[in-house]
Amino acid sequence: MPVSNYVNTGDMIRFLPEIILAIMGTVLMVLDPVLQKRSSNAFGTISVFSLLAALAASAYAYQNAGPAFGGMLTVDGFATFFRILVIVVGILTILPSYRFLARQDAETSEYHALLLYSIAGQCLMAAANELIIVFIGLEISSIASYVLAGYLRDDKRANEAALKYFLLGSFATAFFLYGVALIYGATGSVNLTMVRAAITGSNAPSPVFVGVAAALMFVGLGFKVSASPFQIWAPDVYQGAPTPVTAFLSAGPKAAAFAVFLRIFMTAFEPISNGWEPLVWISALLSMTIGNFAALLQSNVKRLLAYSSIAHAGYVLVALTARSDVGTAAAMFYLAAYAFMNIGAFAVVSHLSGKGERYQNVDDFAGLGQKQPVTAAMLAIFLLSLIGVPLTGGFFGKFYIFKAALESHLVWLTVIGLLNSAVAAYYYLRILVVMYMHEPSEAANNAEPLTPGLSAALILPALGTLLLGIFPSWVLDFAGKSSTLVK
Amino acid sequence: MQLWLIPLLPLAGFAINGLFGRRFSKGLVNVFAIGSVVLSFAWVLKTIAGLGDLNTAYVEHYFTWIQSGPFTINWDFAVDRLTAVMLLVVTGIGSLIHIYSIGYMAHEHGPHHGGYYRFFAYLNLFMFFMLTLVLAANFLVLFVGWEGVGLCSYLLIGFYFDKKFATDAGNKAFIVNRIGDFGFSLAMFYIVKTFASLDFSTVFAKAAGAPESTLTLIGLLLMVGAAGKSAQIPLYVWLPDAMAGPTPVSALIHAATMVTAGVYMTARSFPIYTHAPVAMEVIAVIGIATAFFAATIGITQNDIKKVFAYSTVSQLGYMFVGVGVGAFSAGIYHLVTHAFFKALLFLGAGSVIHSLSGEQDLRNMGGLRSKIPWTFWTMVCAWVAISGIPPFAGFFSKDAILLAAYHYAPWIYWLGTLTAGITAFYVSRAMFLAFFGSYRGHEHHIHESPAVMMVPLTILGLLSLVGGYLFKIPVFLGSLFPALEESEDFTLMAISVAAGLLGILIAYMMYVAKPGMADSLAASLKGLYTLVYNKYFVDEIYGAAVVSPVVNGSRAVLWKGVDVEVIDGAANGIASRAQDVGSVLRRLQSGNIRSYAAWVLFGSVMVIVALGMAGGFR
Amino acid sequence: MDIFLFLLFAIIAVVAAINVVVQTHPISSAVSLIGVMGSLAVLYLLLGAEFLAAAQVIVYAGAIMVLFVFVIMLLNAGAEAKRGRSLMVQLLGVPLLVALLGLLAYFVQRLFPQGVTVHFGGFTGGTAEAVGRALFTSYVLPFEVTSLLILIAIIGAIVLARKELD
Amino acid sequence: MTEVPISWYLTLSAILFALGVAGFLFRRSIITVFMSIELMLNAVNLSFITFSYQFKQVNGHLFAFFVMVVAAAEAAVGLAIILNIFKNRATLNIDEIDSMKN
Amino acid sequence: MNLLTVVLFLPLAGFLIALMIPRSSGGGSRAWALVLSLVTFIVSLALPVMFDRGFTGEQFALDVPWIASPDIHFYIAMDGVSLWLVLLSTFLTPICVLISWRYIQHRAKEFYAFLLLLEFGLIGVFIAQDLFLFYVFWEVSLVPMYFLVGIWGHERRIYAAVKFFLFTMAGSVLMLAAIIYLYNRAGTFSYPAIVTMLSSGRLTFAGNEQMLLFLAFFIAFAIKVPLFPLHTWLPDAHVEAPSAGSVMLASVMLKMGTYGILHFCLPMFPSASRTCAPWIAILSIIGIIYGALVSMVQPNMKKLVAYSSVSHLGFVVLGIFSFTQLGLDGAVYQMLNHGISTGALFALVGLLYERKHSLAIGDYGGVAAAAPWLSTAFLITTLASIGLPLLNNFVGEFLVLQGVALSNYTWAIYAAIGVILSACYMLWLYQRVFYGEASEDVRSHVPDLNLREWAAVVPLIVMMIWMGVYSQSFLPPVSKATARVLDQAQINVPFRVQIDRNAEVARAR
Repeated sequence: MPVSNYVNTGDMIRFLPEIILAIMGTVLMVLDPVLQKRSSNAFGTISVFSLLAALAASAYAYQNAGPAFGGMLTVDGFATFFRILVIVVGILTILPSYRFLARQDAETSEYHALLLYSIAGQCLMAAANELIIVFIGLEISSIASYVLAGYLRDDKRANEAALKYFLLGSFATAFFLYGVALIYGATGSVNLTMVRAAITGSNAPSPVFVGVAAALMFVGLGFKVSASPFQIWAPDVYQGAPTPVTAFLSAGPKAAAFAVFLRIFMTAFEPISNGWEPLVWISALLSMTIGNFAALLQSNVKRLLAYSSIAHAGYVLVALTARSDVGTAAAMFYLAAYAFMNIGAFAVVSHLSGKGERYQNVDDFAGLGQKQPVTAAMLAIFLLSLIGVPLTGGFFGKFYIFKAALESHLVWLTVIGLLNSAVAAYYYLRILVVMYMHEPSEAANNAEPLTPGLSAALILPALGTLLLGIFPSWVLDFAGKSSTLVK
Repeated sequence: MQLWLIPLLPLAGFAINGLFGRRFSKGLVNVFAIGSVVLSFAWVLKTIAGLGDLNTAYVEHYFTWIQSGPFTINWDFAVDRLTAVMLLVVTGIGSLIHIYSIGYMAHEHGPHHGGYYRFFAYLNLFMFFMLTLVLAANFLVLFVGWEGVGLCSYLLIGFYFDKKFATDAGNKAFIVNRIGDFGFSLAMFYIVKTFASLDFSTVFAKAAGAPESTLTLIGLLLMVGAAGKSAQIPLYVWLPDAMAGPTPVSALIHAATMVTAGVYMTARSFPIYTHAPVAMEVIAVIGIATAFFAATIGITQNDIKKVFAYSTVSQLGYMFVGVGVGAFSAGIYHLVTHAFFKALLFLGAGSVIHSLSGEQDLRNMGGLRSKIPWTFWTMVCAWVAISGIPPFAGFFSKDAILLAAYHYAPWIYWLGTLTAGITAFYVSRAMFLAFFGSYRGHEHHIHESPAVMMVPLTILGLLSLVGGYLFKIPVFLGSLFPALEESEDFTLMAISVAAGLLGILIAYMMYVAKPGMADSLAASLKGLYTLVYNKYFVDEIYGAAVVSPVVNGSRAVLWKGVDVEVIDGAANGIASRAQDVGSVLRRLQSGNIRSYAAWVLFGSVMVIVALGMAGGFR
Repeated sequence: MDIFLFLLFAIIAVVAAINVVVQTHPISSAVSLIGVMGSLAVLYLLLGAEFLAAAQVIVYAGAIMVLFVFVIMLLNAGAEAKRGRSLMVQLLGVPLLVALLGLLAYFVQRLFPQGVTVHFGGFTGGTAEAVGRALFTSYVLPFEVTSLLILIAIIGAIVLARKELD
Repeated sequence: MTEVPISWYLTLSAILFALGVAGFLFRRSIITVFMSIELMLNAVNLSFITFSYQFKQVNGHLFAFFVMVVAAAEAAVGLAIILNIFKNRATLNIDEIDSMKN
Repeated sequence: MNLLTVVLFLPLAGFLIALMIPRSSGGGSRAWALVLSLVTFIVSLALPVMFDRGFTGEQFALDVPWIASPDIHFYIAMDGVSLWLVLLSTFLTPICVLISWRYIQHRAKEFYAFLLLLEFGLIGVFIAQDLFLFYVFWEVSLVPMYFLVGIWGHERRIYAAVKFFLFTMAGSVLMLAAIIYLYNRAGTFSYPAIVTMLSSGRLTFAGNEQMLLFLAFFIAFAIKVPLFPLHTWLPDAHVEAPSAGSVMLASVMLKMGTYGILHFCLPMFPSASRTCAPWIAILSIIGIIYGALVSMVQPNMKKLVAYSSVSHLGFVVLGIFSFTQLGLDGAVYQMLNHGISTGALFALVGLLYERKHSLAIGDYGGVAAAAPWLSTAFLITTLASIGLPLLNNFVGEFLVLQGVALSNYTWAIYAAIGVILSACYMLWLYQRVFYGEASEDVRSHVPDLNLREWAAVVPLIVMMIWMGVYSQSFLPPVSKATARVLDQAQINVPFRVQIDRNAEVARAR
């Protein structure tokens, strides 16, 4: 039953997750005057249910997979994978936020509304098959993120983070947009499928021109995924933003940006992949190396994890360098694993940091193993996963990535990447060391007991991490099936 | 014939005393310790009696010890005539010395309670290993005994383990022996490489067919092992220090049995040596050099046990000369007679020390002849035996060796004869200083040792007197070893006897007739005397040339240098370089938004250039 | 005529844009930027984008820039201070800019298909009607979604700028 | 009636884009920096519309339209952030917003 | 239910249950660890009983698909080598519990839990037949050891733990790369399948390729062994680890490296192994002599024993690279011997430390007078460690050196120097600690063994004697397995190599 010539029911079903999230975000704002004074936790709970509904909608949309809105959206396995991923990221962000927002005396309604909007934007990115939709999704996600980063408006660090994120983000987006313009000029279309057709077609534009357009898009997307040489904003922003927001930034927008990255470069620009492969190779190498080495000397945990997230972006880029379906699947899997372990780690940081986020130093984790064994054990799982110890998702993620890389004969990149992961072990171990092998610090002594929300926020990602490590097939099979993108 | 019982009895004694001896009375300890050895002796007698003429070896197989692929080491024992001789010596003298020890150790408590049982346990363990060594039917089982006796030697030298010099001596003994064993092991490896077996029967049967160079190499390597165990140059240094152990130990292990294992082993390996003349020559030269060299040191020593220790080294040199010149049976002959008289000398010395409550310095003795006559007279038996006076034990064996040496190379004979004179001289010196003249020690109740010590002394005295005549070892072993074509030569015999007598005479002149003469002679030859008195400074040279460079080098160069500085330094260097890189990378993160934008711009330009070029832009 | 108009407004735009960059007082920059937008609106017209030219003036120059000016006034922002510096920009800023401009200009000049020229009236599909039709038919999705963007902007502004009430 | 080569428009767009970048790099006032971004977006819009002319399509106009909307949203949020910064630090000098570094 | 699976998962189950035991009940987790490790040991005793000694090849195999794509299986099985290594692990774990009984009071729950987890990891390493699974266990065993050293160690424990982790990690990532590469070439992670493919020529490696793969595996193993000059993590880790940690580290963990070389490097990359053999042999020999010399001058007992491990493990590696049956058998036997005797040394040093709270040799002297049985146990262990016949090490050292002599006599000469030096450092240590006059301090602080300690020490000594006297209980299955390795190392030679004639001759005999 067509709504009009241009919109039919199928389109709406495939767009359902975004619709739900947008509507529920608005509902939160409407409920604000009613609930804000009485029960500030209600917003979080509503959000979680909204996200669960969106999750169901994503699955439902997948049942009716196919293009929507005249090919602007493509709901396929790939899109569904990332939709589910960002929605789960959202849930895992909200769980530790209850206590965090309460501790900082912050309003909850706008926070959750913005979060839902941002996730809606990311879902849109995941499904987008046209560059203008990508751009709009990116901006929805980003602008909401800018606000979230500066959400604690009296916090100087948060302000600064928001400003840096906003200015540099817009700056990079302008580059992306310029790239979109050029590709439009080169091919007459911004639809990825058609762009690809135009590039490979008989009347192909100059490959140099396409290359420059791809380069400008690479700038914008590289910035969003904090890949080197565009990683430079990440540490400051991650450090300054409220910790749950940092967790969200490091997982959600990053995953969505990678989804776009993969989709654009593995479909539209796949024909010129020989051209961009060396670039991604170098970018992967630089990201891993810069991230890991710069993290060696960090004492601020959030900053440390920021650098580590740069390094992890590098690992995903290794998978992209492989330029194969296996590589795409590996990248997808890794992003999922990374989301779990990283959000989990940030949840512990958020839990421990206390009012005003005073305790953010590595030394503040001292003795946590004695004071809060469960918290510490969970963090240990996340850290071991970040290191890449087997039976954790992080290990399998790395494993699949390097497997894909070796299949594509990227021997040296693999070796460098693996050596990098050995270097990385050093700074993660530092946290493990102070946590288990030092006497309790002031922060550990003052740590609040775990609330149910927080427990869930720790245990769910830990379970996810272990599950991905022990039974990776569940996710990997889906990723593998979805990695063949429509070309 | 249950050969396994022979070593196993002492092992049982060791196990019982070792595990439970602390709770036992001395009597009970004695029962197990002495009982096991004496039983073993009895079993040896019964075995030998039951084995007939023993012209071919009698072998018993027990179990496969080591097996790897086709290569097998069996735990086999074998008895032939050589073994029989050794068995008798070891168990016989061993029994005597065990009995003697009851008296000698009677007042022993050791550094902690239970020194007594510990002593006997070790002694029994020694018997076990020595018998294993002797009974072994292949090199590896022999090596078991070989190392095992070394261990017991180590334990017994360091018996007074609260005394540092004793434990030092123990370590020295073990380590020097290890150097010898190094040679022995390498010999075994080469034997396996060549013959694919370690069984005596196989190896010796194939030996004749092997190239001479191979056999020479094997022979020389075995010689290194023998030199370690039997205290030959250059590995003799441990034996004099080994006197730190209780005297019965010196008698049993460091005179009569263990130190002769090298001689036994070389004699046992004669099929290899007979085809390796170069190796034999080396043995002979080393033997005679050791004999002479140690004898000269013996002249100047003041510790009664040290004198006999150097004497032992010297006499072992003789045995090696015997083996080296091809007179294997003569070597074994001297081994046997030496066991009699040297054990006696040590036990006698022990009796002297015992009666003087621990005094060992000859300068503090004198005139003991009348105070402990029984000891004196038994020691006289040994004295005449070692001096080569006919018809006592030492005469026959020494003469046999010298005779063979003369046929081999006259210079060895002459040096050997000179050494015989020196030997007679230093033993006489010790005897004169201890028993003649007047007592120079502190006031002391000097008492004769108990009967339990005297009986073994007496038996050994008798054996020293008549043992050489009674046991014609060369005849007994004639069928085993290749024969030497040689004839009795009375001139040579007379010369060597004369040398011995001359030695005694000079000693009498210097220490009894004109007591000041020795000192004045020493004063006039001060340089030489100091050199010899200090044993040619060999220990010091080893210390300066080997031990301290190795120890200090290991500490300063290897550990603090290579390990800490170089390797760890490299690892830490990598780590700190990584941190340096990290700190540089951090500095890029200036916090300034415009700088960041410049970075993004920089990256953009690079990316545009890169992808432009990839697209074909020049 | 076309080339004259193009060159006139192109030069105005560039000069104004340079002025945006060189002026130290934000209000001067803002006024210059309005100048850029105005000249761009003319160029849009030349390119046949009627609706966009109007939107450019109304939305951009009229609404967005007013917002800027309003904030500048609100914060009483004066000429910028000379404190602080960025070594990176001092060292690499100009070379990088030249490189970027050089590259972009080179590529669009040399590599873009030659021969297509612009004359006023060459394309008249940019009317309000055409745009509106497209917006509600094939581009209905992005159009609807942008509403979300506006919503976020409103909420964001509220969150960040509102005074603490309690 | 002389026609204008389309690449001239594109070059103008590139120049304006570069000038926007220059403004971002060389201006210290946060507001001016933000305006530079607007300049960059305008430059891109010019490209879109030029290309739209080339293809005789209306699509490019729509893209430019969406860019405007986005620019508006960004402006609202960005100015709010700037207000907040000014409230907390009493400065609009971009070089002084560098408390987090290394 | 497969017996091997039971043995593998008992410790894991124990670990999980140990996590449930309330923290306040330190004694509870202790007792639980003892009971469980004993049960595991007793169950594992059935392995050699049921092990078919006449059958060459893997036994007790269990092959369950784990992950579909890539094709990863939970595939475990054991051959004659892993049989004893598993038994070594199960044997030593209860002993480790016993020697930690009194010493570990602080955070006992975690300690015993980690100990059981460690046992799980170690057993897994030795029986994994799937390369991926092998890597999983390899890393899993790393984590508990890291915590054992880092939490319950001595003053510089953190440095040591991190160093340990990073050294091992640095090596193992290369191995991971090689494993993945192998999978891409072979299409399977199954070790037996890969070896079969290599034997049948269905899979071949070019020379360079094989060399790089070999090195990637070998470096990982060499760090674990540790081979000179990659050994410096070991002294630090040993000195700082608690006794139980030292015991498990020295006795079992180091064997992961040598087992890996034997099990993976030789059959899969025979040409590269042979090409590298001279260099590796030289490094082993340097390690033997160097380790002994450095050991000699250590003022710290544990450090001394640690460096002696470097020396001993040099023998093992040398034996493996002799490519002779004797050398391989000896190497495997030496792994077990080192496990028993060095484990005992660390246990005994731990007992001394528990008494006097010092590891400095200079603080002791005259212990033999104060604690005669402790001294006796130490003496026997010392003698075993220096290779006295009738004790375990002798058999191993003899076979190794003999095997090496067969393939290259010069190597044997240099390696045999290590035997001399081992006597030097061990006896000197023994003299300085146990001999001499006992000070009042020693007399009052160093009591003799108590019943629990007896229970820990006696089994070790019994094993030393048993293994030294009757090696036939242990060697035949080992020989079977090593013969197969050798065969594979002969067959799997895709490009010609010069095979040492002597080794051939000796094998022919």
